[in-house]
Amino acid sequence: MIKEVITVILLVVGCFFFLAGTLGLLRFPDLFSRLHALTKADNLGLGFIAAGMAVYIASPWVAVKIFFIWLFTLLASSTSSYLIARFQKEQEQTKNRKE
Amino acid sequence: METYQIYSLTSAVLFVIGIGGVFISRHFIKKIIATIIMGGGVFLSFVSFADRDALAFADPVPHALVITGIVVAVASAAFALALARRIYQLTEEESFTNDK
Amino acid sequence: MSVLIDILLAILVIYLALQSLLAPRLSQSVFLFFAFGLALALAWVRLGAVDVAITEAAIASGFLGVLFLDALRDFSPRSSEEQKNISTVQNSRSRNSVKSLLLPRLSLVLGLGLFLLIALEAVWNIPDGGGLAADAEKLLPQSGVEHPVTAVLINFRAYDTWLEIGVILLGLLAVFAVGKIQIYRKPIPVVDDILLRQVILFFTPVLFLFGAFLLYFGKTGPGGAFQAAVLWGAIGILLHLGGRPIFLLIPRWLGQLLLTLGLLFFLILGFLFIAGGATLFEYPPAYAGVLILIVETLAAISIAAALTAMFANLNQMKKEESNKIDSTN
Amino acid sequence: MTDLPISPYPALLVGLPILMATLSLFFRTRGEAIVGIIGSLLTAGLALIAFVEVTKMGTVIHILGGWEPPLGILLRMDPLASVFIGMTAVVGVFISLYAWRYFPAQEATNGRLPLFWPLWLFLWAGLNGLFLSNDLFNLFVTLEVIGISAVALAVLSGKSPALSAGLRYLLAAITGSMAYLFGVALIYGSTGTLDLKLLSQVLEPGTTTSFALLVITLGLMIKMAGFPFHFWLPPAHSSAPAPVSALLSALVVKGAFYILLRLWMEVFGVSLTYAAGQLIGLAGAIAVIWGSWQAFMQTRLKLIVAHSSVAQLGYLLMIFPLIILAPGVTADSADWLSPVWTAGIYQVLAHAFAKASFFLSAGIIIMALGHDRIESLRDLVGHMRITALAIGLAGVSLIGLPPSGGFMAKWMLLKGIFLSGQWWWAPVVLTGSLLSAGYIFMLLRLAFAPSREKAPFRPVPKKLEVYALLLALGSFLIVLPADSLVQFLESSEIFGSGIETILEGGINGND
Repeated sequence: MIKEVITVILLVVGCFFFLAGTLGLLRFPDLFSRLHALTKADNLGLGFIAAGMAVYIASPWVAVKIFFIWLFTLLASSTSSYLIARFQKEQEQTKNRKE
Repeated sequence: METYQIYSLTSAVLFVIGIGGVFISRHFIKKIIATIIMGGGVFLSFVSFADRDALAFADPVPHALVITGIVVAVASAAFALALARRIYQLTEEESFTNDK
Repeated sequence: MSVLIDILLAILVIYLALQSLLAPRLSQSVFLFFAFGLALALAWVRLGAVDVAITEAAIASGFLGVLFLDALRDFSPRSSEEQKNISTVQNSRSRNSVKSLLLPRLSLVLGLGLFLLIALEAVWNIPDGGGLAADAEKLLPQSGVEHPVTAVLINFRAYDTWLEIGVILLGLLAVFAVGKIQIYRKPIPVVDDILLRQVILFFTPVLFLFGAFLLYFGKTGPGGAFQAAVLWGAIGILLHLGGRPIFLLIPRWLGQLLLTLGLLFFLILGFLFIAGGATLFEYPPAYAGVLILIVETLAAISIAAALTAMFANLNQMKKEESNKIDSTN
Repeated sequence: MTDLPISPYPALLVGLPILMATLSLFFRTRGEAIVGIIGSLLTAGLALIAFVEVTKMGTVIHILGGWEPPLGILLRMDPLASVFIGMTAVVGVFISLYAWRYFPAQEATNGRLPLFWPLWLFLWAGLNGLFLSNDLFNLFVTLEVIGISAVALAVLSGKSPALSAGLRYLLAAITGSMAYLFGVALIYGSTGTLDLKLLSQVLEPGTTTSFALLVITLGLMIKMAGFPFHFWLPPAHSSAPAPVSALLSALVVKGAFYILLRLWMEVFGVSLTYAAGQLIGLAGAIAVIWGSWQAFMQTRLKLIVAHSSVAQLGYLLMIFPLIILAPGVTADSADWLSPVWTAGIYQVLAHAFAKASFFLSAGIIIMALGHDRIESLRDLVGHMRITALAIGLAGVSLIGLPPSGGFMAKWMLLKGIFLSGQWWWAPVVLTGSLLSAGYIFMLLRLAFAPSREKAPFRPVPKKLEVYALLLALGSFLIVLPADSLVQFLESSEIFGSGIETILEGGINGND
């Protein structure tokens, strides 16, 4: 019973962060702040959901796997958002240089 | 309504959306996407029919057929994409000029 | 409750399919197509087809999505002024033809609607034919593997799978035929970035290991040659994007060997069986398990190489080099 | 089924071309061509050996992997399949020899064409696989092999009209095979088997079967450029390099026709109606008239030939209304079945030979003139006697004048039409012949006309002309063994049979 309650709480918190991240993606004014909202909030949200699933399954082996999933997603999403930001910055710089 | 029925109805809808897309969409890329959607419908129907009798041992044949089918469909879509990009490079056309 | 999830998922799949065709901008179409593939993969999981889900997510959504994304570079870089010109031309054209198009369009939509109704009735009333589960279950012990889907793919219907590996190689040849580039020649300009390089270096062994894991466990559970191949193909694509095009770094013959290995081994093995008095792909039961593992590994290598080469070739289709070729008839 | 003699040839017929195609990839252009031509000759030789084997032993099978259907896949080489395979081998080997000379001769003007040989061998393997296949899903895979390699061959020149036509062709081909596959999904879902033989025993009429029949027929009609779906054929066939046009027209479209025939005859008998046959016959009739008329209106040689393909394929569709019997008519009492089947097989053969010859000749003319506008054909006879003769002979066969294979086909078709009492098809056959006579004689008149100025005919390798002429002669020579060929085919189960319709009225389950 306690297991289920913890799972639900973790999942709800995770969903909240996803919601916040999506809201940021939709409402923030420029690319950098959007990326910021998306990666920060989503990585955290995914972490909570992963934790929730790990608690629910309650097997150390699966928990390790879930942890790795989270870790890889973290790596991939932060790298890609870094690259997007870098690309955007370079574009702005070349634009400024032209003007 | 059983699970398989939901998805088999979905498969028919996807198939028709795909056919419509191939004929109505103008842009090459959208036409190619439409063929993949059509394929998605077809593959969904294979697996949803296989899911009917919820036995312990599910029919593996449709699953294998669908894996084969997906790979084949992707190979032809990649080829279509290469053609579309090449045509665009040569002529700047994004769709067939005389609509079929 | 679970029916509700299925209905929601079904609606989502249909919505994404429609939107990816109706979205006004091409980039939106492509991103919605990604989402469509992932939603469809969830539907496969709901139907208990985990192998298909992995394949769908990896090849149909992942690999093909990457190809589409790469194609966007070609189709989108148009200055806004040109865009405007084109849209005005299109507008004037469509204004002239809107009347003449209305009737055929309307009848097409009506026809599709009617067709949809018949299709829905056909799938709704489908008689239950039972399928081949019983046959597969009975013969599974003789197949050399424990996972029924792998048994069907590599043993019971090995002929289809072999032809399919041929189709992938054929698709690559077809892409070559369009691009006129035999395994790409010059390296692409690279974003030289220490973070990107390090991440690629980190992911290469991880992807390799995960692919090998899927390949090996395809014997007993979901996974197998195709899923592994996409992961290994992803290594090639990442290395290409990180400025290490593998086909350039290895000798030509090795590249060709990698591309054809799976198909050739499968076929020569089959010919040996025929020479031994059996039929094509009739594995001797005692060695079936080992042979299937070898066939799968080599097939995965070849498919991975073909996917990498396909991506690399499409990625190299750049505007500059095409302008030299005469576009007139 | 499985008590039939087992032979390794069916598997080799698919395996060998793919082996050679793969090996040819290891070489650069010249080596690729050498491996390619060796592969073509070996495949053709193998096909002829297999053909002889079938004439001796009757239908042979190959159980792949030793797994019997329904779980496994079985290749079956019956007389009908072996005739199609033999046709592919004979036409294929001439086109290969032509291509062997044609591409190097073109090199100076048009650049090299790498990849022709591996793609063509893949196409050949796909065709052999299709003719041998006995499994609905395997047919889909072979259709895809054929589709991708055919389009890749068609765009080899790399020019934008060819690419555009190729993309249209490819999209049509993918749509067609997906529609086909949807039908297969429904059939598998409702019967649990994919094997054609087993299906014919267990398939029951119903909404699902009818719908499956509808989508499968539509899909295959798209692939064989049947009337409302012919739009992709003329541009694709006319913009390809000459040997490729010949392959596409002579062989590739026949693949879809072959499946359509097999499936209607062997599997869907229970679900077909008399009206369905009439409707598909109507599509064929429109194609005959429309295609011939369009061919008549063209001013470029390759476009004439390509539109003529639409018409000639229409004749093939017109055999369906004759073999689907009206309710109450039994196959034993229908004495027109034998002529109709003979007409069908001769139409396939004669068209393959004549059309291949025609396209190869067009390639020679383009090589000599640099273009194919028909007004420059003036005084062709004076400059290129052999090619003019090839065009003349092929044309005679396309019109259907005696003693060509085309005449045999049309004569038997008319005979079948009158015996069956479906007289309304007769004017279509005659009008089609008249129209094709119109465009062929227009070409010949130009060929004999004296030229006004000194025409700039460039010299062309003699051997190319000879290959085209031999193919044209082939469309006459096939008449000689007619009796023994028909006798041989009659040992095939479906040849000469008709479908006794069970369902009354309605066009339930057709397009």
